[in-house]
This record gives sequence, C-alpha cells and structure tokens, in this order.
Amino acid sequence: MKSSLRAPAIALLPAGMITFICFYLFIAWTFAISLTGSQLLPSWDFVGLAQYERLFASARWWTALRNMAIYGTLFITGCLSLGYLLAILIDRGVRAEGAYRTIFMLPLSMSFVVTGIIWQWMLNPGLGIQQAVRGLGWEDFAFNWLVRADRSIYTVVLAGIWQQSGLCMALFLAGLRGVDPNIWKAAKVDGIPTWRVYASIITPMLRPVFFTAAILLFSLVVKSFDLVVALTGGGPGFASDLPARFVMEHILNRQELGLGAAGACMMLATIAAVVGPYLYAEIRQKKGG
Amino acid sequence: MRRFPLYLMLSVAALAVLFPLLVMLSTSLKPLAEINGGSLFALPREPTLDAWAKAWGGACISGDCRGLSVWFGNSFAIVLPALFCSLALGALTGYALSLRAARWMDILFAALLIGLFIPPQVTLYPMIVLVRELGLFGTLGGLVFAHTVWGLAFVTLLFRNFFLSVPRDLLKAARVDGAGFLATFWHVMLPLSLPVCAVALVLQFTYIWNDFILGLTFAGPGRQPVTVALNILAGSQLGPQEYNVNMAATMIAALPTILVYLLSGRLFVRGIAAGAVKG
Amino acid sequence: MHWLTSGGESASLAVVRRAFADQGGVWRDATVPGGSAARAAAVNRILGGNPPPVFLFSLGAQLTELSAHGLIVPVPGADEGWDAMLPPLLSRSARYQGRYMAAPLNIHGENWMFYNRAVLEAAGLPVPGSWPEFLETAARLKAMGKTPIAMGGQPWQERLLFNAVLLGVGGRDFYRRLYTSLDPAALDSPTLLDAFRTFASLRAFVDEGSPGRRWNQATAMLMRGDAVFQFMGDWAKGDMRAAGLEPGREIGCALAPAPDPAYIMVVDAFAFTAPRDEATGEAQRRFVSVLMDKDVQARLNQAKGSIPVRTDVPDDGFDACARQAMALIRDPATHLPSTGLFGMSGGLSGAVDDAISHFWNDPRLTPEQGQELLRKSILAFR
Amino acid sequence: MQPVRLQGIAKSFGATPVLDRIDLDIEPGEFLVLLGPSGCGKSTLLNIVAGLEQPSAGRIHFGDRDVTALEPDARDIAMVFQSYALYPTMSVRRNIGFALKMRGLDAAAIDAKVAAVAKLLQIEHLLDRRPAELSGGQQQRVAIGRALVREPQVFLLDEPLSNLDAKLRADMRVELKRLHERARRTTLYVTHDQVEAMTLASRIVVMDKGRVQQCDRPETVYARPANRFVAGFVGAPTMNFLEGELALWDDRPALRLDDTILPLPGLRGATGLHVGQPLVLGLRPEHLSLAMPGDEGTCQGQVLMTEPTGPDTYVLVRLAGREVTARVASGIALAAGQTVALRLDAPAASLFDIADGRRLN
Repeated sequence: MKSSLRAPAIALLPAGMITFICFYLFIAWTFAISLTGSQLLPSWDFVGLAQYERLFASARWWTALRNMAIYGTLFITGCLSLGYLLAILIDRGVRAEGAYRTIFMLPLSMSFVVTGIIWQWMLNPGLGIQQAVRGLGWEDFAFNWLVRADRSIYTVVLAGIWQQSGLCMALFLAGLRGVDPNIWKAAKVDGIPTWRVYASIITPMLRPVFFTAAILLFSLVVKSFDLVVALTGGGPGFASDLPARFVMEHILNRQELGLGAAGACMMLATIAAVVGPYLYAEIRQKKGG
Repeated sequence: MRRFPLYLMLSVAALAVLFPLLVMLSTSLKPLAEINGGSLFALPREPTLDAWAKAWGGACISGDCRGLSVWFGNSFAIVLPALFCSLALGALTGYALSLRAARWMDILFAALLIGLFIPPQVTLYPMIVLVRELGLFGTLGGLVFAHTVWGLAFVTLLFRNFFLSVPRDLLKAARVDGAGFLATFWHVMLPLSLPVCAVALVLQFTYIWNDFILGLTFAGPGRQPVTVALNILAGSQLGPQEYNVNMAATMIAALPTILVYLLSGRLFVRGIAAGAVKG
Repeated sequence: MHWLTSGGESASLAVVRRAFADQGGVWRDATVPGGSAARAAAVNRILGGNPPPVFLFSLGAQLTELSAHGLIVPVPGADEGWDAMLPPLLSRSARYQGRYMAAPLNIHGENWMFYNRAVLEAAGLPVPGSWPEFLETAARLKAMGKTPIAMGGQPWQERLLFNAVLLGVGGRDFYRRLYTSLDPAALDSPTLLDAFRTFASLRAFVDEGSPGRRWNQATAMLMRGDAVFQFMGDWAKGDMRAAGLEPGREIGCALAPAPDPAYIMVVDAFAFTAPRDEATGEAQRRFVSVLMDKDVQARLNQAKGSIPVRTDVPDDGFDACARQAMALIRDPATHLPSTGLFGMSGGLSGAVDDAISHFWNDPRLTPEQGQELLRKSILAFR
Repeated sequence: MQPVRLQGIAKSFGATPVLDRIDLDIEPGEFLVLLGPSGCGKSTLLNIVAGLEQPSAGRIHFGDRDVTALEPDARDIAMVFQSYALYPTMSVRRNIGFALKMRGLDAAAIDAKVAAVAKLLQIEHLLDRRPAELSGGQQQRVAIGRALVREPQVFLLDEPLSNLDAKLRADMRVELKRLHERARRTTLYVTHDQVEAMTLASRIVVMDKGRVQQCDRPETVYARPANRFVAGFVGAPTMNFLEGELALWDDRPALRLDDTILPLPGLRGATGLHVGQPLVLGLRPEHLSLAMPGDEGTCQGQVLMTEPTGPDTYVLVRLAGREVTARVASGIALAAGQTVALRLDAPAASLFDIADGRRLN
C-alpha cells in the first residue's frame, strides 16, 4: 500500500469493520436464521424456505404488507405534496418566514413515540376530537378511525404526515432557494404566470429533490415501528400492523426468531428493490462528477 | 392584500401543525376531573402545574416514585457520550472517505451508505449477540456502541458530502505545508466543518434522545432513557389513566429536542438540506 | 425481574419481598410493565450475558426452550415433595426432563366473569348462567344506556373473552380437543362455529373506546358502574381491592357461563439462572423457600387475587371468589391450560391470538370466516 | 537555490495518458513558465514536481537529491494555488505560520518570520483578519506570503493570477517579477495566459497534449516558434497561416497561393526546401503592414473589417481568397471594401511543414 494511503486506511478501519460486521455479517446472520427453525433462541436446524412459506401463509403478514402499501403511498404522496406546497408558499417571500418554517418543522424534533401519544389522545373517540366536536352540538359527528379496523391505518398516515411534512418542506425549500433567480427574471420577461413557472419549469428542475425526499420517506415507511406501537399498538387486532412491528413482535415476544428473521429479510428485499437502483444511480453520478 | 390568501394558507397550516401540541399543553394543565368531564378544545379552567410536578418528580415508574427526573438524567448520560463517539467516528470516517484516494474508498462509502436503509429489525438481534460478546451488554458502553453503529452511516454521509465540497487545493496546500492526514483533519478540516458538526450534533441529539428500541434493549436496569420511562408511565397505571400526567410527561420527554431545535432552527434546516440534497 | 406493576400485583410481591428481607436477603428488582415485554427483556438480558438471577416468567413452551438451551437452571431446593404439593397440571408443565425448571408463584384463573352487582340489581337482572342468557341480559343493559361489557382492546384480552365463550359453548373437553390435541375435527366442528357466532354477537356490547384500552382501565369502568361485566383474569381483583371494593361483594365474581365447571389456568413462575457466585446461589435457595412457604403463599395470593400453587394452603383469609376457585380445582378435571403461553408454543399462542383478535376487530368478518381463520392458524402448527 | 531536473516524467490516469516522457532542466534561480491550453498536462506536471501526485514513470531531482518518492513537505517546496487555498478558519497570521508550526518551530520564531514576510508584502495590518475578510488581491498576497515564509528551494505557482481582475492581475504580475528578482528562487509557474508567460518567464515551456512543444526564452518562443501549435498559441491576435507552395518569383522566394503569387523577399530559407514544396507560411499581424508607395513585393487585398484597440488597429483583409489580420498604426482611416496594398515582412516569417507542423526555417 502506498504510504499516503496508510493513515486514511487506519482511520477507516473502525468504520470498515462496523460496516462489514454490523451491516453485512448481521444481514447474513439474519438471513441464515430465517432458514432455520429457530424459536426463542437461534438454533441451526435448517428447514429450507419453510419459514418463508409460513410467512406468506400468514394473514397477518399480508395485512402488514397491505398496510405498508397503503401507508407508504399515502404518507409519501401526502408529505411530498404538502411539503412542496408549504415550501412554495414560504418561498413566495412572506414576512415572518422564519417563524412559519420553525413551526412546520417543530414536529420533526419529536420522537415517533411522542407523536403517537399525542395523536392517540387527539383521536381517542371518548375524549378526543370526536367527543369535543359532539360537545359543540354536532351529535352525529364521527371520527373514530383509531378504533375501526378498516380505518386505523389512516390514522397512522395522518400522524406520519403531521410529523414528516416539515422534512419535505425543508428539502424543497432548499431546492427552491437553489433555483437560479435569473430563471424567474426570464419567466417574468416572457410573461409566464407564476403557477405555470412552478408547474413547467421549477418542478421539473426539482426532480432530484423529489426523488431524494421520496427515498428518505420510503426508508422511514419500511422502518416504521415506534409510531404504530405508540399510536394504535397495531390494532384494533392487527388491523394497522406493519412489517416492522410484525418482525419485532415475532422475534422478541413470540419466540419465532426464524419467522421474524424471514420477515426481516423480506423487508430488506423490499427496500433493496426500491433503494438499490437509486443508490446505484447516485454513486455512478458521483463518480462522473 | 393580494397576498392575503398566501398568509391565510400558511396560517391554517401552522395552526394545524400546532394544534395537537396546544391540546397536549392544555391537557397537561388541567386537573383530571376537567379532562374526563370537559372538551378537548376547552382551555383549562383552573390551570395547575400539578400534573407537571407529578410527572417530573412524583410519578411512579417501575416502583420508583421519583418521576421522570431520574430517567431524564439517564438520557443525558447516554446522549452525551453517544453523541461524542458517533460524531468523532463519523467525522473522521467522512473525512477519510472524502479523500477518495483509492477506489476501495468509494466502495466502502457505498457499502456504508446502504446502512442508512437497513431496518434496525434486521440487525437488532445479532447486535445483542455482538454486544454480549464484547462484554458490554447492559452497560453504558454497549448502548453508546449501538448508537454509534446505528448513526454511523448518517453522520458519515453528512461529513463526507461536506468535505467533498471543500476545494481540493486546500488539501494540497496543507500537504505542501507539511500537515499529515491527522494534522490536516485537526487543523484545517475539522474547524472548517464546525457548521456541519453543529448540524450533526443537533440531528444526532434528536435521534439518540428520541430513540426507544436501543434504550429498551441495550440499557441496563436503572439506566434506561426517558423514552422508555415514558412508555412505562403511559403503559402502566393503576385505576383510571391520568391523562394530564401522561401529557405532561410526554412534553417533558420531548422538551429537550424541541429546545435544541428551536435554538438551532436554521442549522436544522441546513443540515437536512446538506444531508439529503446534493450541492 | 418482573412485570408486577399494578396495585394488587406489587402488593403481592411486597409480601415476598418482606419475607425475603426478614430472612436477610437483599432484594433488588427491575420492572418492565407488560408480561410479554418483561419476558422479552428477561430473555434479552439472558442472551446479553447479564442474566437476572431470578426472574418472573409464565409456565409454558418458552420456559421449556430456555431450559432446553441450558439457560436456566433447575429450581434450587425443589424436590419430589413438590409433586404432591402442586396440582398435577402444574407439576407436569413446570418440569423439564423430570426436574423443576421454575418455582410457581400463583395460579390465575382466566375465565372469570366480574359484574357490577349494584347496576345489575338496579336493572333487575339476574346473573346470567349461560351465553344465550348473557346475550339477552346484555341487550337489556345496552337498551338502558349501559356498556354491557367492559372490554380492554388488546389481543390477549380478546382471547380471554373468546376462550370463555368457547368453554361455555363447547365445554371443557372440546376446549382440550381444540387447544391441546389441535384436533382437526374439532376445528371443523359446528360447535366452533357456534362459539364464533356467540363471540361475534358480543361485538355489539362493547363501547368503541375499547381498542387499545388496558385491562385495568376496563376494570375501572366496571367499578365506576359505566360497564356491567368484565371477562378478565382474577388479577383484576387486586385493582378492585386497591380501589376499596371487596371482590364478591360490590363486584360479583362468577366463572364465565359454562356447562361444566372448569378453570383456565395461567401460572406465573420464577425461573433461575446459573448463580454468578455462592452468595447469589444462597439467595436463590432462600428465595425459593420463602416463596413456597405456606404462609407467604397465602398472603401473596390474597394480595394478588390468585390462588396458591400449594393445594394444602387453607382458604382462610381468601375472598369469596378465591375460595370458590380453590374448591373447584380440587377436581383435576377442571384444570385447563390457558392458550397464552401455557401449554402451547409462543408462535402458536400468538397465531391463535392473531386470529381471534383479527376476527373480533373486523366486524366485516362472518363467523364462518372466523372459524376458517382459526383453523388455518392452528393447522399451520400441527 | 537548486536546479530541478525532470527525467522521462510520464503520467496516465487509467488508460488516458496525460504526460508523455517529459524531460526538463530548470536552472537554479530560473523563472520557468509552463504555458499551454487547459488539459495540456501542465498542472499535472506541477503537481508531480510538488509531490502531490506520483508520476507513472520518470525521476525528479532537486539538485542531486532524488525526490521522486518524497512527500511534498520533504521536498522543500512552496506552492501558490489558483484558488489561493487559504485556510478559511485561520487568521492570516496562522495561515502564513501554519507550515512552520507543522515543522515544529517555536512560536517566537514563527512570529518573527511571519512578521518579516508580512512587512515584505505590506500586509501587516491584515494579520489578524480571516481570509473571508480580505479582497482578492489581499488574499493573493497572503497566499504568496504563505509560500515565501518557508524560504523554499523551489517555488511552484499554479495559475496564481487567474482569479484576479485585469487591473490587479497586471499589478501583481509586476510584483511577482520584482519578488523573484529580489529572491532569485527557482520558480515553476503554470499559466495559460501568454502575457504572464512572456512578461515573467526566463524561459517558457509550451506544452500541448502532454508533451513539451518548445522550451526557450520568451523572445525566441515568440519569434521563432518551434511548430505550428506554438506559433498559433502564442501571440494575440493569432499568427496568420497561409498554406501554399514555395515558388520563385523574379528569382526571389515567393509563395504560390492558387493563382496568386506572394513575393517574399528576404525570406530566411533553410536547407531541404525546394521549389514547389507545399508548406505553411506563418506571419504575425505586425509583419503585415500597409505598403508605402514604392515598396517592392506588395500584394493587393480588400479590407473586410477594422478593429481599433487604441494604440493599433487590426485590419481584417481578404488576400488571395484567404483572410489575414494586419496590424496598422491607429489613425489611418480604412473602410470596409477598400482595396489596400500590403507589405509582407518576409524575414520575420516562419515556415511550417504542412503535414506535421514543424518549423522548417
């Protein structure tokens, strides 16, 4: 090794070891475990793909997957559109811009657990919004999604958007601020209406930001655990279950290490399918530039 | 007046964001009777700080009736060393990777970056095994180690992207001036990266403070962070739920990150932009 | 290490703690609320190489697996004397390869039906003796604006209710066929469908705040008189007493309506890990002897609402409900294992909970679909 | 003060060759300028001399020391960068003193040296400022100060004036020259600006495509470019090139352009040239002038456009179907379309091979 490389190589040793062991070796370990009949503790009796068969035979896993699809779609579109809208509004040059920005990003500083507790309280049918609105005289008002099996996942979406829109806003705002002011001047000279500039010029320019934001949100979706636990507890029943919770529950509480590991591997595969191409493009681009 | 709709929309949005927080605050100031009898929207008729006092110093968590204050201290004891370790390692790694002195560095970076997307569920269990093998299970060291590992990808990304934006000439100048790898890092790059350090500090503080899973799993008894305590408090109540105490406790647990955020709002924005948007 | 956090629970533990301290033991405990979370935390600590010397667990497959991996040691000081002392179902399931792997703390019954006596009397209704009667009573109560069933919306609570219904519709032999032998014929039987029908009709008698509610909140509803019945384990009595109500008086207790009397048992037990040093080993031994002491057994179970694991403890000082249970379990035929951990693997138990909870919470599902759900869940484990 | 010798320096990035066996001898105290278009490899060569990059082949000697494998700081060099590369977080004082600190000098010695350099460059009043608080010219001075303070054997400057505006650039140029004349350090200077090269260099190395095209004194490079590339690269407006055949007219040399014959009285010949040989004639604009009445060997052209620059006026003329630029004194009124007679200063003309562009005379 060249002498100029020795010091960086030594400096990278810890990170390299962590990367190798704690990321890849661990993934390999989890994958290996998913091929065994492990229950409470790891054991190495290989059973082939039996755990995956069980996983896909489980109604609960499918519910979790379906919920992830619903949650993912709505949460990502919601955050993106709301975040973009807020960013545009702020970028129009309002007074007290700092105050608005601070407010919109405030929920970001809170944990998912806190968010979950707040919204659980708000949505509690006996004491929350529903009761309060009824108290205002609108007796038939119903907002009991938290306790309805077919609606509870949407409460998770709601709380998620509440918390993460600020992130998107910040990303988009940074993107908007990076737009060359001459574009605005040119558009003004050409007499293009403002909304048109956003729709036809700015938005396409911000495509990388949309992309980055979507990927970030996506990784949040797949990892989502705390929020569901604190908000709905996966309930009613397991109506609002998500894969992350499914995995945690089976590994830690149900002595189904193998099954949980299989679920974890499926989560990883989902992420890889979406994030992999993105990272690949990202890295190639960085190499070029 | 033309801008009225603009302000209207912004204000509605701001209100929607703040509403749950205000409700939480108002609930935490109400006596229990008022909560069960009154409306969510109603402001406290007889505001009292009793719930706050109880949450802070009197609530029983795990048979310990000293309230959240104890756990609050635990959280700081965890956050400070974990912050230091994760920032130190991340900054050094980010710096070394930003040199791009060899092809394997880019490969390592890509490999590390993927860590950003690995769900903790996949690696939690083997992590327990590793920490046990290191003899750190249930110790502060084990928890700090876990946080360092979990935060490594993100902090490194933040620093590497920043260091990449530093003109290469600066590195050359330092080399010509006789500064080696570490001296360049210490005298030139690290002082330069103070804004990024602040960003990483804020984000990692938020992240580590808000962590639940690692604290639950790796912290030894009596060393668990405030988030775990909050969950215990909200999860175990004799008789009727003391919503006001829960809300006060929730606010207490969230307060440090909110304060850090408010004090560093601008950095927070910049950090998110720096971490995610390519210059 | 334990999860005994609610009023009655911690009071019962205090009994053991005091007795232990009297004998010179040093007591340090770590609490994790919620049985499954605490069990998980204990397992994590064992895996993490920092095992608690003594920890509370539930008898069942999980404990057996820990034992099989040699992670817990046989109970220090347990001997053949225990075989005679303990009910046969317990002594069977507390042993692994012939040796006791855990020291049972108490026996809880899961199929209790608690009712607010004042409300029921005010409504002029008798305590129902069968499920059809119950449905009728509940409908009357609902018409009067009461919540008939105080229901905590967590899967295990929903399972408790379901098993009570199952026992009431099918009887104890059917219960055994279903859960112990996993008999496919039982799973296909119209009896099971009946149970699901009854179970489904109970959905109407629960208030909508139920999902996510914890059992002690539900018990509070019962005590306040907002709700009239609660199907819960006998640990609820601890909270009642803590609230100043005497079980059997203000709050009536009856076994859930069933054709033949049976007691669905769940047993908390202390397990032990290999002692780090001599002093710890000594403390473990002392702990066991304290735990199994007749007097301690009596007092701790009185506080917790459960009944002693020793059949030779006199029923003086126990409340009416407990006395009823102690009398009942003299007949071993009444002993049924709970489906929560006891008698089945964690995976199966969880799958059963999942199926029941899924059915309960999604009113769109028909009883037929419910039966199919449970059938598939159980057959996957055969 | 040491000579620097480069022997067979080659460098390639992957499969792309950047430098192709460069041999150079830099005399002690010399001001050698590396001139070339971007991408010609001049900065890479400088980096290799600095030790910031390793050559793929070849050796570098400072005096009789082989420094090829040495780190930059062990070579006893100093470098000034185009971007100045001042450490943004350090004060000017610490910037200048940093290299000394790295060498382990004590604080007092550093202070003394920094003060001396600051005095020399007249930046004493800036010592406690940060780079961001300085103007471009001030930053430039600090960068030079940072190099000077080390009293290196070899100075390396990488386009140091490119980021300055035109006026400052001219001032700094003078200052650099003065500094060099005072200290007489061996200096290697990279630029793409030929004015800098011409004014500063004791010798110019013109590079293109990783090769040295010519290495000579500025006057020579300008007057007798070694090949067509150098001829075209050095000098603005660029040299006029006329492709034709060598011919004889009136027994004197001439160039045949299709049907036109350009008389070149006094053309310096060389052996090996023969009549009828196709070649390229190079003439700088100043060697084309308006003919005086009675001049011999003139030719007729048509004015296309005039470009007054102040002291001179450049005239674009169509000559035998080709466009050439001539420099005439200002004040002569010429209009587009007007026919003019041009005189060619044949003795100053260069001849290049039509195929490989090498100089023929």
